[in-house]
Amino acid sequence: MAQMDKRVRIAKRVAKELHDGDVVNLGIGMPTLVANYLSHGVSIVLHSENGFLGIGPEPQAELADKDLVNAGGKPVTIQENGCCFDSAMSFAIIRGGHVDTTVLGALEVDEQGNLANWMVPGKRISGMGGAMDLVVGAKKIIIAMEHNNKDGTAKIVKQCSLPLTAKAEVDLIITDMAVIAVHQDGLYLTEIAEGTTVEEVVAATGAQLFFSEDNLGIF
Amino acid sequence: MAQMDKRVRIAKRVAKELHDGDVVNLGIGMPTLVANYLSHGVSIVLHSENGFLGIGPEPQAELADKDLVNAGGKPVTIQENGCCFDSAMSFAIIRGGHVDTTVLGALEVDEQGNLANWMVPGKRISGMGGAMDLVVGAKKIIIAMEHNNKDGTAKIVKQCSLPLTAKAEVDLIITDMAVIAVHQDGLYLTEIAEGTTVEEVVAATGAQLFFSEDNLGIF
Amino acid sequence: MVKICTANEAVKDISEGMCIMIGGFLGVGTPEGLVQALVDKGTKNLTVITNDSAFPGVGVGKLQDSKQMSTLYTSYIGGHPESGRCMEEGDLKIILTPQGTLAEQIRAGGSGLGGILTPTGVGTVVEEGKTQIVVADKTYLLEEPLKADVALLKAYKADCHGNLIYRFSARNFNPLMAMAARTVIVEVEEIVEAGAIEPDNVITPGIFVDLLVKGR
Amino acid sequence: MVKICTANEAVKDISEGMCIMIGGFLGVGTPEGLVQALVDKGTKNLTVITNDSAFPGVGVGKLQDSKQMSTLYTSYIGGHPESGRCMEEGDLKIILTPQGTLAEQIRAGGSGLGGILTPTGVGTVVEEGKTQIVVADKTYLLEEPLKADVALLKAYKADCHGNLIYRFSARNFNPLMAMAARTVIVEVEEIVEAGAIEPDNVITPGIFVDLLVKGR
Repeated sequence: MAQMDKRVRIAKRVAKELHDGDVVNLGIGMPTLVANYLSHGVSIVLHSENGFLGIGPEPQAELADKDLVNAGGKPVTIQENGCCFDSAMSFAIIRGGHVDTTVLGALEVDEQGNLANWMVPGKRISGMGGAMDLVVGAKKIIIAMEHNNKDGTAKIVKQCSLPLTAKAEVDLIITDMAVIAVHQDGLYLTEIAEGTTVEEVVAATGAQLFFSEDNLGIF
Repeated sequence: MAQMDKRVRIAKRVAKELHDGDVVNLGIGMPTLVANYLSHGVSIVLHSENGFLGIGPEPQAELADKDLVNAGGKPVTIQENGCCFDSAMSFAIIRGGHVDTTVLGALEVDEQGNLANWMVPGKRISGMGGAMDLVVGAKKIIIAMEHNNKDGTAKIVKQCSLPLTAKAEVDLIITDMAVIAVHQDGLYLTEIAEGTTVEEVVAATGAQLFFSEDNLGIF
Repeated sequence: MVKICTANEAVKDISEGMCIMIGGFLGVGTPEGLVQALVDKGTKNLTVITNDSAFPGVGVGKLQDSKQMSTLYTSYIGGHPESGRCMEEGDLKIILTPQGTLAEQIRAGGSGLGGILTPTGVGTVVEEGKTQIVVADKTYLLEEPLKADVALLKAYKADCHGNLIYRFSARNFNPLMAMAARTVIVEVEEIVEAGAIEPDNVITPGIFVDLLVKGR
Repeated sequence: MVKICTANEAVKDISEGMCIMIGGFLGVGTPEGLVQALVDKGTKNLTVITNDSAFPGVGVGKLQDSKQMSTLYTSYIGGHPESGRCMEEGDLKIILTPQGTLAEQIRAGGSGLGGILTPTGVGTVVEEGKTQIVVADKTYLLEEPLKADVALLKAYKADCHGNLIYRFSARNFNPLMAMAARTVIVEVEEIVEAGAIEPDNVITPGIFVDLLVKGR
């Protein structure tokens, strides 16, 4: 499957997890695509950690406002239900559990729901920005990523080897191959992508997956 | 001296401690009189702990605004330099050292600069309101009070016997009889009221006073 | 869109033993209609978190009059003689807290903080039973967060998404409590259309608000 | 009345070794004129507290370009490759802090708090060297307050008393830093007369502001 198709498939499946009225923070990159695939009748409030609620679509270039960007620094608009605040309030919203769902990418996720997505030792460091607060604070943490690394190695592992972003906070993993729920006792495979087999998912995963073949959904 | 004269004398002397541009919090009761006696050319910004800066004069009764009261619940106005905020910001201003001077009454002050002004065991309790934060947070703490209790006993004592409001925070005591600076090593009498003798002040004070008769001012 | 209802409907799920935050300072910025509805409902044994017990017949003072509280977190009860009497006689458990500490505890509750360190109260009865922590040679008290089941708040205007603005000193604890309660009910003087409040002027984001009640 | 001056005049007392807070998020809400004046002045060995090192040639990134910083407290350096290189090679001490923690540390500094307890960073490298405190069975990190000698801020408008308002996402860290520095210098797009900003709409009280600079 082409790169773009994979991304769209993931974004579409993540979108199904969002409910009308949810307050949602979408990480930079692929997670931002999710906003394009909301179910009919579902309207969400997008939180931007640089200080506002109600992110609207990207404006035409000539209408871009220098003071209105998303957390990736890209020009956006603000919706009519929107409001602005300082960084302390922005993270009070995050840390205080007022964000229903956050969708983030990952380098590694493990069986305990540990997440590593901010640092690779030996590689140039970027900093955690708001990621650690988001993962600790939001009510539901969805990891949206390609199932494997480009070299084919597993990103879903028994135990993260990279420096953690947060411990035991991930709730759901959605990849181009599978939907995996993180429970206290391990990872539960609940759905597989159309055109994928359970065997392929298991082979591509570096951690134990619990599942019942009879109850597997297809997305 | 009549009660009112005493209060005016104290308020006038306290007013001399305030400088142009100072941010000041005046306690409920007599301290609020201080605003009436500012020196010519001195303009201060009054902080109201219920959430604004720039307290203006009491309005005419028919112009009172239900949403604009001081910390004593009395109708006031807001000056053109004023601004409003919530209680966390109000006390961030206080605790963060952004109030230059606060003027409060006292039940007892002692040689260590300890202050008791919120509770008398056995008497009905009111609560500390914002007093504890003010005394800990403001840069300069001025106690404005009558020198003695109505029964003639001393309010300035070796060691407070009443429950404290704060430890070692008082900077200056201004009474109807004297001005006393609180230093690390004790109380320094710097001025006495017109018509008062040093002997009277010493006799009326329950703590040791350091002073040099040659350098005593008169107010 | 936030739900709009009457004061009586708004308080219908408040039940015995709940913890309620109520905005206001000596009655200014207190939702009188919501408090009255709670008095009419008669729910007892409430834990209330509020700046002060106001005055007899005013604001939170009405819940004192009607003896609906079993525990009260507050900074000042001097306006309502019954509060002091009930505290002395043990009819009402009152936790007196410095006003700035109370504000930070509520803010911490709404912000997911485990507490804050304040110098206020060190060396006084307020420090009793609390952990003391020294940072950069200064002693602080560890004050824990406060949260509630319900917040009863007063704002000036809301838009139909629940974004709130306040007037003058009626703001006080309301924006802090809006973040710290599971259910947030706000009495407003006016409900305006979406977009009528500039995003930069909103004080309380509408995402915190569950129910709006039109008051005066 | 607050003092109004040029950017060069405003930064003239900033000297080697000082700690400077600078507002902005990837350059949005950063006072470009003040940062440029500091670059022109060439003061070295600065400790800077700011959300991110922006981009080469933009905002705080200019101080990275000109190597004027010796220590940087920040949450993100991914926009400026030189920051990462300097960190690796030890030319610049960078204390990476979660963005929400950085915001609370600055707020604590300005609010007279001795610190705050946050769950963010528990179980990660962020916890190294920090005190862990358990409150209600949950583990938190004690994060200490941050203060500065000078804050360089950007606001949209000021009135002549220094009361400030901001625009959209250009607010970010500016209001927090306004409280946490000894000297506060603010670049604004417009200076309006007293009373032109409603008291209820003011975000940063003028009492925090020392100098105003008219920028773009």
